[in-house]
Amino acid sequence: MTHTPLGIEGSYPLLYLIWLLPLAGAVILWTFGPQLRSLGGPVGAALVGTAFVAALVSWNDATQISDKLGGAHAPMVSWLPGFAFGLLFDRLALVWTLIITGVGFLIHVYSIGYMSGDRAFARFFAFLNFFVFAMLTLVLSDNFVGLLIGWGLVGLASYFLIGFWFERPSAVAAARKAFVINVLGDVGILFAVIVIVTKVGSIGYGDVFGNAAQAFTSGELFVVCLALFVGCAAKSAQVPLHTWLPDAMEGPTPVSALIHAATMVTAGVYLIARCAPLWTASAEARELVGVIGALTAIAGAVLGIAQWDIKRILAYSTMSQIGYMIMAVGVGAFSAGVLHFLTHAFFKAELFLGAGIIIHNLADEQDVRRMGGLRKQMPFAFIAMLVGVLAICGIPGFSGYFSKDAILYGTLQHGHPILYAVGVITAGITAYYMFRLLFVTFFGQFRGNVDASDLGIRHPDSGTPGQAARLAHEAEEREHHGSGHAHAPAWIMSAPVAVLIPFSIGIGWLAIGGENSPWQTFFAPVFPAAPATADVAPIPELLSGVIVLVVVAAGIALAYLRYGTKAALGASVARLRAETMKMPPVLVNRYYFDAAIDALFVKPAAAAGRFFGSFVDPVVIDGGVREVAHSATWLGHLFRSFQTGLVRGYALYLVFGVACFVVYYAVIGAGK
Amino acid sequence: MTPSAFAVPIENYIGLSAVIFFLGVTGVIVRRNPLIMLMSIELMFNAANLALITFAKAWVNAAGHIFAFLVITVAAAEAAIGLAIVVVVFRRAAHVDVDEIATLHG
Amino acid sequence: MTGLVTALVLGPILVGFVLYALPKGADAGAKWAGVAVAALAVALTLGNPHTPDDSVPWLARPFGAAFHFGFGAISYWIVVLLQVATFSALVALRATRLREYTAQMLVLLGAMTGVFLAKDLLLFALFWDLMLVPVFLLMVGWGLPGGGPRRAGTAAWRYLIYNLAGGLCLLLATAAFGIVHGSTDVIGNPDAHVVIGNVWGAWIFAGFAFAFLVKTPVFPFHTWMPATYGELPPPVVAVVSGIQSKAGLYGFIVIGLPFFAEQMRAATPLVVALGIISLLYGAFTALAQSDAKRVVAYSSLSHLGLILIAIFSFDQVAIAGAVVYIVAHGLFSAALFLVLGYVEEREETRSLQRLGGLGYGNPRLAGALVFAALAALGLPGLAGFAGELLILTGLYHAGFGAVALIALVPIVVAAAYMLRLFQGIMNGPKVADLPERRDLTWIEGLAVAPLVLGFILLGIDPAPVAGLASDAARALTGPQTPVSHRAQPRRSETESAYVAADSVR
Amino acid sequence: MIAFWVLALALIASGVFTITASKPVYSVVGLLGNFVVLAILYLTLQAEFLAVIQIVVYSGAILVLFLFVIALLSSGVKPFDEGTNRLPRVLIPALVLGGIALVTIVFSAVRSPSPAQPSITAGSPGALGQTGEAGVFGSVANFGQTLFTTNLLPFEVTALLLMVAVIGVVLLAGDDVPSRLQVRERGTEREPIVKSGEPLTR
Repeated sequence: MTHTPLGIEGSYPLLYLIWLLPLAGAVILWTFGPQLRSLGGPVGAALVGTAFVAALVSWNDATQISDKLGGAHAPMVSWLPGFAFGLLFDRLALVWTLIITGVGFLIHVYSIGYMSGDRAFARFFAFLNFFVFAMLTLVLSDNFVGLLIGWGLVGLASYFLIGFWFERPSAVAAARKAFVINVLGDVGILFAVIVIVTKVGSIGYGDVFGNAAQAFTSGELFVVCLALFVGCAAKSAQVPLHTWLPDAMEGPTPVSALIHAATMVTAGVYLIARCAPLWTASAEARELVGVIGALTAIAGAVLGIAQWDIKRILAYSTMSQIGYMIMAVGVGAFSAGVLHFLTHAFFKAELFLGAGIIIHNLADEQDVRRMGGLRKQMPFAFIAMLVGVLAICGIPGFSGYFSKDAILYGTLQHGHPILYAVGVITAGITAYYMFRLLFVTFFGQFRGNVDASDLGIRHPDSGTPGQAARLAHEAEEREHHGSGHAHAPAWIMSAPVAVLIPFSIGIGWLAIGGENSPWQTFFAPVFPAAPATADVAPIPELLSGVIVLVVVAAGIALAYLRYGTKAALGASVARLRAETMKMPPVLVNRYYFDAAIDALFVKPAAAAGRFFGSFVDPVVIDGGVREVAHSATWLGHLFRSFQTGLVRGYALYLVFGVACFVVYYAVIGAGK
Repeated sequence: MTPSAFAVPIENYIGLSAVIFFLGVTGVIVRRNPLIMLMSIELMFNAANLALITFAKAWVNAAGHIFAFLVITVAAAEAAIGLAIVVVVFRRAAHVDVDEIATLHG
Repeated sequence: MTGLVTALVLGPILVGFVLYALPKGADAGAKWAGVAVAALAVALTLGNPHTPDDSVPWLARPFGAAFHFGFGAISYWIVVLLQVATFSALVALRATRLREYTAQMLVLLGAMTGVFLAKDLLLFALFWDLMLVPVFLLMVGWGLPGGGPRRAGTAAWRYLIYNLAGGLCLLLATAAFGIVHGSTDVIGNPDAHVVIGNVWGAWIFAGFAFAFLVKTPVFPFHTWMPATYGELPPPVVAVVSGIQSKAGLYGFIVIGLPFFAEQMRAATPLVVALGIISLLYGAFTALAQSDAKRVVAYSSLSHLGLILIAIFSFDQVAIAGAVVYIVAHGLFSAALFLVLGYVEEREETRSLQRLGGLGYGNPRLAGALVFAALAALGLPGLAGFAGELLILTGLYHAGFGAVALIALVPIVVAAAYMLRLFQGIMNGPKVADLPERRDLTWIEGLAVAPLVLGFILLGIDPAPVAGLASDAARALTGPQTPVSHRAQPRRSETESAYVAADSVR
Repeated sequence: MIAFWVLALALIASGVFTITASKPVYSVVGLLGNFVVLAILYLTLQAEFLAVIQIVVYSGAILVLFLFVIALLSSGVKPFDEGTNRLPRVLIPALVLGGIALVTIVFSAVRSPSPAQPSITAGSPGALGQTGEAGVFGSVANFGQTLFTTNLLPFEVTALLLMVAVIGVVLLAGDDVPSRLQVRERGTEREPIVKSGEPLTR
């Protein structure tokens, strides 16, 4: 193996600062939370903000290029030969770091408003800071084990934040589900690491990518990619490991925005982009990842149609959009995938934060059927959401247009027309359900005072877990939010959203200019040149864009016809009720994934555990041991029964012995 | 003296010895009076003696006689001890029935 | 400093006896004296890592033996762990008859130090049996009121009988070893590393192996464990589960590898099968237990099964990982049991069905528990993960790829049962009929802190433990590196990868 | 030949009488007859010294001892009152086992070839001669010589044995009888150490 260096080694104190500031924040807030009380939020936000500034300041460290090496590399400890750890701050890491700390900072600020008055205000920020630290560990690591550590820690942070309101059983269950599925993903990466270390002898990215060609057979490479992809699928909610993401909406809305939309769930995209050399070398892996991504994109979009909980709609759209990204990096359009990550981080955060404002103002109402007409009540939220919706639908000029277009055209360029078709259809569905959200929420009359059953909401507690929990929790929630506590000023929640709006629109403009766009130039040194060229694409990019637009427009039109016309808005109560009633069970039950997982894994595991614990251990094994003891006792009893104390009985035994001897010798004698 | 002087075949003596021995055995097992049991034991001793003497004659070897002699002395000792035990037991337990004395019962 | 090692072994035992001789009523003083002894032991051990061995000739016939104590590459960190765990346990101690309790704990500390520091097999065997006594007495004398004296008594007897059966085999095997080999003064002595290969070898190894497997324990010898761990008072179970259970694994490493390589290789399929069964069995059983301590007990079964497999893989990295994991498991299982002890002390139950919602009033308690639980479920970044990673890498490298793959399953299950444990106690709505008690006091926190600190540090950088163990493993497995035992087509390639890894550094 | 059969029948008959007699005294009588017949059989086997010893020691000493004891015990309250028979069907296994052994012995005795007579020069000491003939096999002189030369040690040991027996009898039948023997009633269960139903471990 030849050692392949990564980045330019040196001392980068700012890098450590970026990495460790959030950790310091987490420790301080967790330890002194009760003392800090309401100061906790600003402290946490300030630390993350500082990290963001530090990241901006070290822009040049990350983008420096000399002698084919890019970025900053700071070695740290080594466990054993081959297990060397360090930080790597290159362009890919830079993008993620900026998003994590930047969007993270905005969401911290937003949370000061959203979480004000919560009993565990400081703890919330401790967890948020910890999440930022974990996510930075993930993206700044220069090796697979460091990545895995970050991978595990973000899972943990996500667990803490989903289960933040740990007195709700549904939140606790959702947190556990998310964590267990994420551990499943960790295990996948762990296995990949094992194979990599054994074959390559090092965990460093540089060594692995530099020697992948010699060290792996194509089968092994596929196994490594597959194992890594298990991790991606779990973290990025890809089919079939996606079921935790909708449930994760049990967490506070800022958490959903930061972790379950903008950053953590895109870790899978990061991993594949980081391991681009491996994926480039394995066609089967590309195929698999592309297909799974497309499948997730369309499956998530279809489920998005069937949701009534505003956060769940957004959750499924997240799942669907990450499917896009995964599909992109899977087929090899790495920079397109990363671009979509970037644009998505902004517009999805904006959508969630906008939804958070609504939820916050409606006293934790999340069911869109009980909203309506909010355009007038909350114009700011409406504008924010509108921009987000336009961006996610890919309306030209908004950021989503550029990234989605790049992805779709990328699939064509890399020779996957079927994936392209799926992507286009998904874009149409996305437009449909996002506009449905918009119309139902913001247009027409406010339905919050309409009786729930009139809207088809059957039993408050038999709806989605989120609703049930919310209703069960409502009283307590008021205790946190409502009485006594003065709400933080509204601007503290609006300002971050306001900052996000221009980015949601404009960040995509980086991609203007095709091959020579700033975006492509930026990533040119990072990603290997695309193996496929534009000539493979059967249609020119412009035509592709037009097709997508047409489909999207059709989706929007359908949504308008069903929800946006005057007639529809006038009879919205009855219509929503009818729609709720007619919703296909397969969608309501989310394709029965949860039930299947439950029946296939959860229940058998628990049953096996009960069987072992209450049957095998006490009965079979202990029983076996006891049988040994018992047979000794039984033998004792048997022998004891011979001891009649009767002399004549003993004489009889003697006779028996004599008879045996006699017969034995007679037989032996006869034999000789 | 020629072998033909062994007028009665040796098997007869052995068989007789065996019969007497098992008479003694039966006595020990069936009777519950310790005195009769002791006498049955004497019967067995004598059966053994008969066999020994028969074999001594057959092999013209005096060792058999010596053995028989020793058996007789041992039998005397045994009888003495056995009878002493019977007397002691009778004095203490007031029965002379071995079935009533089962202190070895486990 | 000559004599230091012997002092580490005999000192605590002597102090223990002195405490017994003290008049009644010196309870609090006795406890803090015990804490001081443990702290001193930690300080002395950490401060003098290069202490020479102490050796005094003992027996000449029928075989050579010596009072030989010394630090070894494998044992050093385990002893540190033992001393730290004892320190924690003593700090956390709260019971009646503290004086006797502390005395027993110190005797336990000395006896177990003796097991790990003995360089003579006969001494090893003697201390092996000695360490059972204080545990037995502690269980009988201070067994939990929840279980009632009778249950504690039965569990104590069961513990003693199982482990004495193992101890007897160990003693017999030691004697046979001495007669065959001529000397028992062999542990950690590379010159004495010979393979006991004649007909007796298999029987001697079987004796050792039985003792070690029962002690560890491994399926199907494990049934003493849940009962014992359930009934022992928490500070004791922290030490017993944390360190005493490692004595068997330690034995496999320092006795099995150098002397019985041949037999171990022959036994590998069987032991690996037992290990896998323990691994899965423990994990799934832990999933369904409602007694919090039993969850941890079964999780131990699962984790120790993995270590056992690692040792039998004969792979340097796997064995280094095994040692890291031994230390890690000692730290987090001690911490878990201590914290569960606090919970039980407060709420007077340890049934997951009855507990719940404690996170409300007890953030510090919840924090301590969550740290320990996370380390136990192998969260990347904590010590358990480092051990698991090294073990699995080694296993894969040694050609046990399928085993490594299977061993991934319990990691996922561990996440499920550890969260079930944590959430069952701390999360959910408040339970009305549980008494409200104050949060973790600073003394209780002091007890858990070194353990938590330990597994965080070890998780960040296991190099001190792993490096030492890796070198030792090379020495232990090196001379008998297999040629024909495992067919490995890519062997040379992977070997070179390993070597290349060195050159990278 | 005829003498043998007569003697054999007498021997068996007296033996049967001995073990079936209702009273010990009758048994003694049967045993006496048995011994006498046996002595005669010894004579036919050229064991004249033993024949004499048989009469003197067995009939004269041992049987008299039996008679003494019977007389002694007859003076008690219920001397030969036999209690409940605790092994009522013991006869069957005894007969079966005994029968098997007996038949086996007899058959193997019949089947095995008679030993060839060792060729011993007539007239030499210990040579096979006639009963009553001096100096030949089975004569008193021959017996004595063998006993006191070759087998002197066993003889001396026998003396020791007899002495021990005497001391034992004196001790056993000594005067200082403590309280009546605590005879445990049959059927009372001792407290078992481990009850069968109880699990060894919990």
